[in-house]
Amino acid sequence: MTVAAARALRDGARCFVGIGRPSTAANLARRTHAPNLVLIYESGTIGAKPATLPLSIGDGVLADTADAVVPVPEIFNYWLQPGRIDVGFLGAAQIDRYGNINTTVIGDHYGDPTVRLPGAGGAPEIAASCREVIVIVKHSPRAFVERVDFVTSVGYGSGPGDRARLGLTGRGPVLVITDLGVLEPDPRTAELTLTHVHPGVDPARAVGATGWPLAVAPSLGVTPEPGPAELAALRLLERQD
Amino acid sequence: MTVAAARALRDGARCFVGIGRPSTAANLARRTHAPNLVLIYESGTIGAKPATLPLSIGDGVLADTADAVVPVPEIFNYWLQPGRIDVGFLGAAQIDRYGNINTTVIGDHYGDPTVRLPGAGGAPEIAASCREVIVIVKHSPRAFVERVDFVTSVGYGSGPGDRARLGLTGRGPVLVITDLGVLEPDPRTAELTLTHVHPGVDPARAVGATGWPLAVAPSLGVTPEPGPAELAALRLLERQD
Amino acid sequence: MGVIASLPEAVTELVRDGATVALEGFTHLIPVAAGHEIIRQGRRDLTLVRMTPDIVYDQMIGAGCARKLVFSWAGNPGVGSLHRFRDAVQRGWPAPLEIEEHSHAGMANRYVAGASGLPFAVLRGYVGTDLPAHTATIKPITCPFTGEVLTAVPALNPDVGIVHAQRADRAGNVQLWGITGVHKEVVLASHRSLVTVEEVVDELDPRPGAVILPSWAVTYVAEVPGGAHPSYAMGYSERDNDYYQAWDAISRDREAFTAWLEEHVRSRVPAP
Amino acid sequence: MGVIASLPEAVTELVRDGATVALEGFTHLIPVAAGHEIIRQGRRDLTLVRMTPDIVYDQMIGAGCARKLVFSWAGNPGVGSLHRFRDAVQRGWPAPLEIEEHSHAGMANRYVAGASGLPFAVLRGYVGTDLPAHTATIKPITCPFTGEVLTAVPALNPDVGIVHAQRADRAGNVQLWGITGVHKEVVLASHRSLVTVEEVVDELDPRPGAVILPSWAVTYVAEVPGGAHPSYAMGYSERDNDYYQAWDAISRDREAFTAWLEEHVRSRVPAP
Repeated sequence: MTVAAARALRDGARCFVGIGRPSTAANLARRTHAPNLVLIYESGTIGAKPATLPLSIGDGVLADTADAVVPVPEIFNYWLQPGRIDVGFLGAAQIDRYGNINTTVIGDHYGDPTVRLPGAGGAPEIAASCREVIVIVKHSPRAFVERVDFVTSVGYGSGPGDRARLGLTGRGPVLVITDLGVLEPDPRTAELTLTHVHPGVDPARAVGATGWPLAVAPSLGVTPEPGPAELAALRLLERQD
Repeated sequence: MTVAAARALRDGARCFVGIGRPSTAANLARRTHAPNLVLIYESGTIGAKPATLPLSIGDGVLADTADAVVPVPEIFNYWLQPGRIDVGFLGAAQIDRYGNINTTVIGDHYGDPTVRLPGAGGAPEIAASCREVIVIVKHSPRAFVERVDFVTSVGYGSGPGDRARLGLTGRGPVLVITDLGVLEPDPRTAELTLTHVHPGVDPARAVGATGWPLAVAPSLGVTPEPGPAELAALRLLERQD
Repeated sequence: MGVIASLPEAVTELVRDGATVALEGFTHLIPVAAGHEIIRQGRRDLTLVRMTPDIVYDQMIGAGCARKLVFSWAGNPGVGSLHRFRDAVQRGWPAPLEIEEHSHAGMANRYVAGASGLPFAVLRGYVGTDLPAHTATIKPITCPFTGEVLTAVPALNPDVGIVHAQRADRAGNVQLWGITGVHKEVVLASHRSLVTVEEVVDELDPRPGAVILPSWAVTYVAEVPGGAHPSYAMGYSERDNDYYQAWDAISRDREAFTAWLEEHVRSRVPAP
Repeated sequence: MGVIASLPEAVTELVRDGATVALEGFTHLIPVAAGHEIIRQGRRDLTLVRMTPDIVYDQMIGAGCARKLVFSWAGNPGVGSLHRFRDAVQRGWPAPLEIEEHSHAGMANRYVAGASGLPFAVLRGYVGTDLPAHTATIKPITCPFTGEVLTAVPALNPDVGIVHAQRADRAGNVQLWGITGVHKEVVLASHRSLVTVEEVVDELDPRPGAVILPSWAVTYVAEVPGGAHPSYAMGYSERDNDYYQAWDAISRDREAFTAWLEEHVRSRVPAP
């Protein structure tokens, strides 16, 4: 899952990185096929090159190794908002058929939630303004729901054309990477569709772990096995953590 | 005139300084009675302590000696606009009965001016947002006009109450210092009134150099002679220039 | 202004019951010791404001200081949820917690507007999300030139803004560097402010990336070495990631939390 | 991005007749050499944008490059008026010059909006002055929360933004320090950009007060030592105050100006 996410990042891209798996994946990419990947954290560090994985988005190693450290209002206003960032990396507690993300509350009542989650953070504007969004989330029916309980960050809204109607400048979620495979929006319906499984995964497992009738691409692919260089770099990163 | 302007600055005040005489006066004050005067230039230098007089508001000596150098948008938005500056120091090509200032065009037609002046610069917002404004201008009927050809910076508009009506947060011009004396707004009418002459100046000269029937305060004062310390400091400043 | 005081004195002077207080810090330079002092002084009914409420806000909420939270991301960074915050929102313990919820971009711009003396800020944000339906302080605004509809959020002007910084000089000028977050904005946006610092020095030598807050823009400065722990002060300390991870277990349980609070906060007296 | 090129190449590539071009610099780091190259390349009908048009804009206007000027203060700082600018406005020589006039606060915020991808900015400004009556790009805007009326100005997004800086590395990352003005904003607000630098170095060591423009946010970088003269580059040169004072006499007279332009600009070929 981390390797698949890392591979999705092309060299030289400017990548807005959240903490956790997105950060691991982005750092893995920087150590393997994408040495010129520009890592941008919402704490204001532009071009961070951490030697060890940060636990938080504001660890000292990010500021120490960055090309520039700017104030938080500037990172959102000058760098994210105008669409200068190629890829935004997001996690999710829930994600729905159209790639909308919930990180706010589980339950039917915002004011009386079943589970109160951390909230929006930078995600709504990352989802709106990055040229592309990649989502990393573990595959389970609890996470992959027909309709999110709360739209924290917009994917494709309720279907094709919604992003344009809302004036969102980025393309939206182009890849959803899970521990079972990869989902991509159908170019016609914008519905998330299983396009790849990881080696050895039965597509039925992904379908079963999805809370809506998951479409499976006719040309379903299999993601390549992680190579030895990728695995070695990943182990090194995770050991340092 | 420069000495009188310097004296008007109380120690510890935060002073937004334009170039030319305001800068000389502010630096003179800092070397005499007001060592803790905070000089702020619109180039972004906060707490500049120049050893020599700068020719421009962006000379290196200002950045070298400042407590902080901030970007130009910040100096206007974070420091001037919220009313953090005690005193704004302005010059003028024309000033009228109500302390309105023109530094834009001389003549009746903006689009076809008799004399095109440099324009507004920081002055409109300095005049609006500093707690008080001090104007320094040479006394002549060309400069002291009944009504300015163009309102670049608002004094008291067309009379009492106008500043409040316009939502301007600062008090407006509290002193107009000329080579002949000092004018202050009448507390009741807001009309500029001669309150002091410099030593040896006949008040009639000031009245004659003013383009409207200049009111003279019944208790007209005489500004104290420059002291030897002031003159020495002034000569030192001007020699270095 | 920029008066050098002890932490208890400054907190007593500045923070009153019912006040709106922002203790800011984007992972770095979080004024944790000041938060503990507010708990010790038993303040109540505070409106707490912060982009990233983390452990110290979890502690203040669990200690019953807060009536309302204005925020954009309430979590234990890199670890998970804030259990005291959850308990307050989901079960009203120890007191119900009203929330006013934004995104980071919105909160950052609210501080910018506050620091700028403007009543509101404009951004591209929130559109299409469910936040505007639940947060009254998000409204549309139309560009008078293009007709485009954007989003407005009102300025934040807390009664008290509190941050931690590396150093101050004896005149009360403050210097901080590394990840500077919204430190400048929250100090300038707040009516009164407190900066806790690692040390007070004779002179602030210039540093790459340093932000200066002139003495006259700060109300109080208090020397509190280690005052950001378990957060860190670049050049002085490292982030105590173990503490953040350990907090998860301590905070899950009301009794464990209460015992921790008594031992580690309430019964401690800071150096004067 | 951040491609290192010669000054003539970069100007040829970026600046076309009729373009909107901002050469910025608040007294410090003014890209004068780039302005001279634009004159040499004979560009016409430019809309020139700058907060503080000074000598180099006086030269460009006198040379007939400009159709329109968007500005807030057009003068020779510390000396007086700009005679070529005056001659163009008052007598249409060598061509009529349309003007769009703002205040510094307005212009600075217009660049901020441009850099932020917003169509407009909000400020407290212009109220009670005669500027809104003559400048269409100043409009009232109402706060959706308080009802207060403030002022809106539209974003500036020049076709080309040009500034001078101290240094760049070989990858095209730019570093500048001292009075940084609106350098970052104009580069980010412009569709394409050129930064002339004193030198290209192997590594940019951190500096107090330094602003970094990442290579990927800049279109071209050109090494032009002394490219800010008679303005200055802190750490490299001093402001040539004598030149500013001498300009007053040269520029008063059309013939003297024309002779100066021929000798000092048109007939010079910059090092490739």
